[in-house]
Amino acid sequence: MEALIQALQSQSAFFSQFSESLLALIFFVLFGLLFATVAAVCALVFVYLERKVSAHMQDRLGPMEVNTEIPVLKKIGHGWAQTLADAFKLLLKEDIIPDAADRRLHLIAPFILFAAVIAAFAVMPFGEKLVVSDMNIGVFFVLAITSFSVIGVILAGWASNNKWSLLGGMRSAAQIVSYEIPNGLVVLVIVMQVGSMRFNDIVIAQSGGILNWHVFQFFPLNLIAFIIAFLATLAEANRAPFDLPEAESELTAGFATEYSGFKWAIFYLSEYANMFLIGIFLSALFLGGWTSPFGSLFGGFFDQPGWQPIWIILKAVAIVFLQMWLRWTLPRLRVDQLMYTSWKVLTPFAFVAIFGVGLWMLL
Amino acid sequence: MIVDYVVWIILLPLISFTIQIFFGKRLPRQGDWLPTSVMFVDLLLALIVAGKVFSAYDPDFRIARSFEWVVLGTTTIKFGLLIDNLTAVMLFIVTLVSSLVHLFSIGYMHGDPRYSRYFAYLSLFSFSMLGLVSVDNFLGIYMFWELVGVSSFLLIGFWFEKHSASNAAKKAFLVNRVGDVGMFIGILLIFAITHTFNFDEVFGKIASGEFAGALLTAAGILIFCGAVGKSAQFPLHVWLPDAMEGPTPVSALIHAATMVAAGVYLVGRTFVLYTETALLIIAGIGTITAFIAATIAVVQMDIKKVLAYSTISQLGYMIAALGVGGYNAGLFHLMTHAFFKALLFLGAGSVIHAMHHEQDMRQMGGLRHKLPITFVTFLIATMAISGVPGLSGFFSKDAILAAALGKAMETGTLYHYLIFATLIFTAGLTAFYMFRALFLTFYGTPRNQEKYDHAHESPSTMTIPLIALALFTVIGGYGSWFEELIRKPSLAMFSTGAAQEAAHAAAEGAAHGAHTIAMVLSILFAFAGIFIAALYYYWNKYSAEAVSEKFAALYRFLWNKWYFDELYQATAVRGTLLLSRAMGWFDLKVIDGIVNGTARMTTLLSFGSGTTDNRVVDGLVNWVARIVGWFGATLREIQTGKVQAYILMALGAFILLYVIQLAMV
Amino acid sequence: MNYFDLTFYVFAIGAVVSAGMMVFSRNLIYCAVGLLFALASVAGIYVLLGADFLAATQLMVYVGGIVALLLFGIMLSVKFTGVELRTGTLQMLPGLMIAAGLFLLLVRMVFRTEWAVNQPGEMLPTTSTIGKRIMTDLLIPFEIASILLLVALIGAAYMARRERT
Amino acid sequence: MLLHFAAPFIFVIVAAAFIALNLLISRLLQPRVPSAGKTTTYECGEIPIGSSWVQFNIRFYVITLIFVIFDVEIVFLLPWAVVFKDLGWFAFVEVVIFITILLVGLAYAWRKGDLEWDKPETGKFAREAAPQLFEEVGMETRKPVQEVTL
Amino acid sequence: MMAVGLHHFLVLSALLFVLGLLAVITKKNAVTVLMGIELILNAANINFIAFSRYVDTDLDGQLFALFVIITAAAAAAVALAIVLNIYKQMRSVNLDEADTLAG
Repeated sequence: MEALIQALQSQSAFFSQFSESLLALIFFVLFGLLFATVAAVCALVFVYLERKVSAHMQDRLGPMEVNTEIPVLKKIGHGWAQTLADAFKLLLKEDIIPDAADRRLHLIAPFILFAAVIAAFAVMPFGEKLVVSDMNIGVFFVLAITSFSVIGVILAGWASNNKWSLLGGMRSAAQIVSYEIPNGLVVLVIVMQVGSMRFNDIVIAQSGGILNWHVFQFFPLNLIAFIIAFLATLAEANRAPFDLPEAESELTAGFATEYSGFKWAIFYLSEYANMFLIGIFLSALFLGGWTSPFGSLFGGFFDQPGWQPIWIILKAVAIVFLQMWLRWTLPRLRVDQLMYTSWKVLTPFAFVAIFGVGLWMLL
Repeated sequence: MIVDYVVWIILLPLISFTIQIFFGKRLPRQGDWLPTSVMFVDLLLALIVAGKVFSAYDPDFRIARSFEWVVLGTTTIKFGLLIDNLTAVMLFIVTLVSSLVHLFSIGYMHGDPRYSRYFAYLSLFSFSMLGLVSVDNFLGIYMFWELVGVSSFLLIGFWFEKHSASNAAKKAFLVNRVGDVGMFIGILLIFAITHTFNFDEVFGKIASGEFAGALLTAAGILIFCGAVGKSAQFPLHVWLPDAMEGPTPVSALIHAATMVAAGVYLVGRTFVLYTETALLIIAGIGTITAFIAATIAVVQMDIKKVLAYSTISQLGYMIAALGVGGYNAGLFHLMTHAFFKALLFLGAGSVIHAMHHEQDMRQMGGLRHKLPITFVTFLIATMAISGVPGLSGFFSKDAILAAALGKAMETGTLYHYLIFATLIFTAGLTAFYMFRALFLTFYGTPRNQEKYDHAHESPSTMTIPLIALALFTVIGGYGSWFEELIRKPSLAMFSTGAAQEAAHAAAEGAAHGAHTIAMVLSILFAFAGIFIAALYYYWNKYSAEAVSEKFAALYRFLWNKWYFDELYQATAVRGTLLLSRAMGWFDLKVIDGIVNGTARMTTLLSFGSGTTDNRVVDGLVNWVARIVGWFGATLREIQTGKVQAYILMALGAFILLYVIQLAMV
Repeated sequence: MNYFDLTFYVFAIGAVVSAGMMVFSRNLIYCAVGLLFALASVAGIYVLLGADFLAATQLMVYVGGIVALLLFGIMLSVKFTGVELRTGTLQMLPGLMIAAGLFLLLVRMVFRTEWAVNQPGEMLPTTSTIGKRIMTDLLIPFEIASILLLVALIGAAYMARRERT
Repeated sequence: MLLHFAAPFIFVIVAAAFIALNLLISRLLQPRVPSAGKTTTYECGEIPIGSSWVQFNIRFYVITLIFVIFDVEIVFLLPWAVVFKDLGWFAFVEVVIFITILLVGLAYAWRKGDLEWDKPETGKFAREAAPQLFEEVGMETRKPVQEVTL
Repeated sequence: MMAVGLHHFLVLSALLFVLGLLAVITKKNAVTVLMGIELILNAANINFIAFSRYVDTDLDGQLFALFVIITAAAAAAVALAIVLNIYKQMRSVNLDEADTLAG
C-alpha cells in the first residue's frame, strides 16, 4: 500500500500536497468501505449461488421467479434478483428484540462478528501490490483477529436469553476453539517452509506454476495439511457438515435464533464474508495465491500483474464452491464426532505434518 | 578433571532419582538395581577422586570452580564446587555408607508396597548430600541443606500410614525449620555485609578484617543454628529419636551417618567464621547435648531409640570438639562415627528384620546364636563407640577428649575443665549404655521364645554391608593421614600467601601434652562403663529394676527424656495459643477496662465540676473512648479470613510505609 | 498532535474506560466484555510500542483464549435459580482510597525516576528475533513453559473433571 | 510498520460504521409494532420456563481449557517456524521436545475422556428401558438391537 | 500536551494496574477477581514493552511480556478450574463467603 501511495504522490501534484499518513488514512477508509460492500455483495452472490448449486445438485431449479422488469436484465432470468429482494426484505423487516434479552449485548454481538471478518480482509493479498496491509505477521494476525468470532458468538448466544441461542452459542464456541488448533498448526507447516508470516512472501514462494503450489510440495504432507486446513476452517465457519450450532432440526437457528431483520442479516453477511475470506486465505497459503497456475507457459501471459486478483478470486470462489458442495453432500456430524474429528484426527495429523515437514526439510 | 568426576558423582543419583520416581515401578525388580548400581559407581568415582586428591598429599589441596549463576546489577552470584581433602573424605563416606545402605535395603525393604519409591528417595537424598559436601558457597549449601531436609522428611514419613511416622516426619521438618531460619538469616547477614556467598571470598573478607566484631559472632551463631537443627543438638534434638519411625536403613544412612553429620560438616567448613565467643557457645551446646542424650540413652528400651540418643550424644561430641578447637578431632570422629554408627543401625536393622519388626529389647535376648554375623559386627561397632582401644572410635574419641583437655589446660578456665569432665563422664556412660544394649539383645536367655524361634540370620545383601562396615570400623582409625591432611583452617590461609607459613606453625601444639592424660582417663572410663554394664546385664549381679525403683524420680526423668517434648508442647505449641488468648483477653479486659474506667472516672470528675466543664471534658473523653473502642473493634475486625481484606490492608500498609519513608527522606 | 499521539490517546482512553467498565459493572458478562475491550486496546498499545508479534499474541491468547475461558467460567458458575450473574462489591470506599493512593505513588515514581531513555529507533519486525532468542538464550524457559502448560492442562482438567464423577 | 496495523484498525471502525449505518437505515424503514407475543423468548411456541441463563456442562470449559493451552503453544511455535530454516536441527529437536511434552497433555486428556462428548446410545431404550415390551412380543430381552448408524 | 513518550505509557500502565487492583480487592465474585489479575498482568506487560522500546532497546522486555502472557494463560486455566471446584463445593463463588479457613 505504501508503494501505491508513493507512486501516486510522485505522479500527481494533487496527491503530493497531502501527507503520506493522511493519504493512507483515506485509502484505508475507502478500502474498508470497499471490503464491507464486497462482503455484502459476496453474501448476495454466494447466497444466490448456494441456492442454485444446492438446487441443481438436488435436481431442482431453485429460485426462478424473481427477476426484474428491466428489459435487458429480465433476459437473464433464473431468479437472479431473489437475493436482492431478500436483502431489501431484511432491511425492511422489523427488528424484534425479545424482552428477556440483554439489549446492549444483543446489539454488540453482530458488530464483533462482522468487524473481525472485515479486519482480516485488510491483510488479504489480492495481488503483489494489491494488498491493503502487507503486514509481516499477516497469517498470525488473521488467526488472532478471527478469534474474536468466538466472543461474538458467545455474546450473541447469551444476550438473546434463549435456550436455543445459548446452547447454540456455546456449542459454536466450543467448535470454533476446537478447530482453531488444527488450523493454527497447519499454518505453522506453511510458515516453516516459507520462513515468513507475510502473505506476499508465502505467495511468492509458490510462484512459477501449479507444481510450485504448497499443496503439492512435500507430498503428501502438505496435501494432508491442506485438507486439515480446509476442514478446520469449514468448521470454524460453522458450515455444514459442521453446522451443529445452528442445526435447524435441533436448535432452530442456534445463536441467531432471536435475531431478526438486519441484525440477523449481519450474521449471514459475516458467514458468507467469512467463507470468501477462507477461500482467499487457503488459496494464498496452499494454492499459490495470486500467482497463475501456468507459470511461464503461454509466454508468461497469465503472470502479468493484471491477472493476479482474478486468479486469487477464482481460486477463492472455487474453494467456496467446494464448501457448498460439501454442505449439500454430507450429512451433519454428531457432536461427539465433531470433537472426535478435531482433537483425535485433525490435531494429531497436524502434528505429524509439522514433524514430517521439519524432518524432510532438514534431511 | 577431578571436578568432572565430582559433577558426575553428584548428578548420577539425581538421574537415577528421576528415572526411578517416574518409571521405577515399571522397571524389572521395581528398579532397585538402578540406584544401587549407581551408588556403587559413585563409590568407585569417589574412590578415584579420593585417590587423586590424596595422592597430592597436600593439606592445602583445593580445587574450586564456579560459574556465574545470577547477575543482579553489580552483584554476581557464583555457583560452583570446592574440592579439598575434607570434601574428598566426605564424598567417600557418603558414597560408601549410601551404597551399602542401598544394598542392605534390597533385603530389608523387600516386599514393601512402595519399594521403588523408597529407592528413588534414597537417590534423592544421596544427590542432595553429595551436593551439600561439594558446593563452594553458602547459598548452595543452603539449597542442598533443604534438599536433604526434604528427603529426610520423605523417608521418615515413608510409612505414612502409621500415624507416628507421619507425625515424626512433620516434627522433624518443623524442628529443622527453626534451625534453618536461623541459618538463612545468618546467610543473608553474611551476604548483606560481604556481598558474596562464596566461602573463600567471605573468609577472605574476614581475614582482611572487613567483617568482624559482634556481627561476625552473630553470623556464626546463626549459621550454627542450622547445624543445631540438622545435627540434632540441644535444644533442637527432639526430632531425631522420633525420626526412627523411618525404615532402619534410612536411620543408618540419614539419621546416623550422613545427614545429621551435615551440621558438623557445616561448622567444619565454615570454621573460620566462628569467633571465640561463638566457639564457647558451640562447645557448650555440644557438651550439653552429649551428656543429656547419653543419660537418656541409659534407660531406653527400644534398640533404635538407644542408637538414636547415642547418635545425638556422639554428634554432641563432634560439635564440642569443634567448639574447643579440636577441628581435626571433630571431623575425624565424624568419619569414624559414620562407619560404626551406620554399622550399629544396620545391625539393629538386621536384628529387627530377624525379629519381625520388633524393636523392644525386652523382647530380645540371646540372639548371638541366631545371628552370628550380625552379632560379631555389632560387637565390633559397640566396642568402637565405647572407646575400646585399637578400634577407630577409640582414636577419634580420644582425640576429642585430648582436644578438650588441651583447651582447658591452655585457657585454664573452669568452663573448659567442666566441658572436659562432662565429656569424659559421658564417655563412660556411652560404654555403659551401648554394652547394655548389646547384652540385652544378644546375651542372656530369649525373653520372647516365639520370636526367638523364628529369628534367622539375614540374607547376604544385608550381611555384606555389615561386614564391609565392620572392616572400616576396625581399620578406619589407623594412620595419621587424616590428621595431616585435614588441617584446621586459619584466617591466615585466606589472606595473602605470605602469611600462610607462619600460621601453620602456630596451629596444634598444646594438645600433645594433654593427649596421654586424656587417653588413660578415657580408657579407664570406657572399661568402667563396660564393667558396670556387664555387672547389671551380663552377670546379672544387680538388678536394673531395683536401681530404677530406688531412683524412681531420676528414672522417670530420664525415661521421659528430660521432659523436652512436654516442655516444647507446653511452651512453643501451647505458648502460641496462650499468647493469642492473652491478647484477646487483654483486648477485652484491659483495653475495654481502661476505657470504661477512664470514662467512669471522668464522668465522676465531670459531675464534680460544673456543667460547662462537664460537656467539654465529657465530650473529649467520649471521643477518646470512641476512638479507642473503634480501634479495638477495628483490630478485631481485621482477622476476617477474607483474602481481599488482607490485600487491602497490605497495600494500605505499603502506602503508609512509602509515605513515611518519603517524609523521612 | 500527530497521528501517533492521537492513536495512543484513543487506545489509552479505550483501555481505561473498558477497564473501568470491568471494575464498576455489576453484571458479570459486562465485566467480561469490559475486560475484552480493555485487552484489545492494550493490544493496540503494544502495536504503538513496536511489538507487533505480541499484539497479535495478546489478541489470540487473551481474547480468543482467556476471555472465552472466563465467559465459560462465568456461565458455569452461576446459580441455577434465577439470574445470579450479578456480582456485589465490598470495601469499595477503602478500596478506592487505596487504589488512588497507590496510583499517586506510582505516578510520582514514574515522574521522579530518571529513566535512561533512548531515542526509540525504527520499528522493525520482531518475530524472527523473538524466535531466535527463544531458541537460544531462552531455551530453558521455553521448555519449562511447556512443562508449565502441561501441568496446567492436567491440573485444570483434573479439577474440572471431578464434577462429573 | 504502524501503517500496516492502522489498516485493520480502520477497517474495524469502517465495518462498525457500515453496520451502524445499515441498522439505522433499517430502523428508519422498518415498522415497529412490538407485542407481547412477538417479544417473548422463542421456544417453538411454548411459553418459556425459567431463565435460559442456566448452568452448562463442564465439558465446554474443559475443551476451551485444552484449546487455550494449545493456542499458547501455537503462539510459541510461530516465531520458531519463522526462523526454522536458519536454525536447523538444534531448534527442531527443541521443538520436538516442546511439542512432545504438550502431547503428553493431549494424551492425558484423551485417555481421561475429556475430548469426548456424550455419545448417543443407540438401542439403549430398546435394551434397558423397555424389556417388558420385548417380553410381550415374545422376543429375547437384552439382545442388542442392530445399531443404526447414518 | 507533550508528545507521547515513555511517561505516557507508564502512567497508562499505572492506571490499568490500579483498576485491576480495584477489581481484585472490591469484587465479590472470584471470576471478576481473576479478571482483575489479568488486567494487572497486562499493565505490567505494557511496562515491559514500553521499557523494551524506550529504555532497553533489545527485545528483553517483549520476551518477558511473552512469557507473562503464557503464564497468565496457564494461571487463568487453573484458577478457573479452582473456582469451578469451589462453586461445586459451596454453591457460590463469592470470595467473602469462602472464608472457611478463618479461625
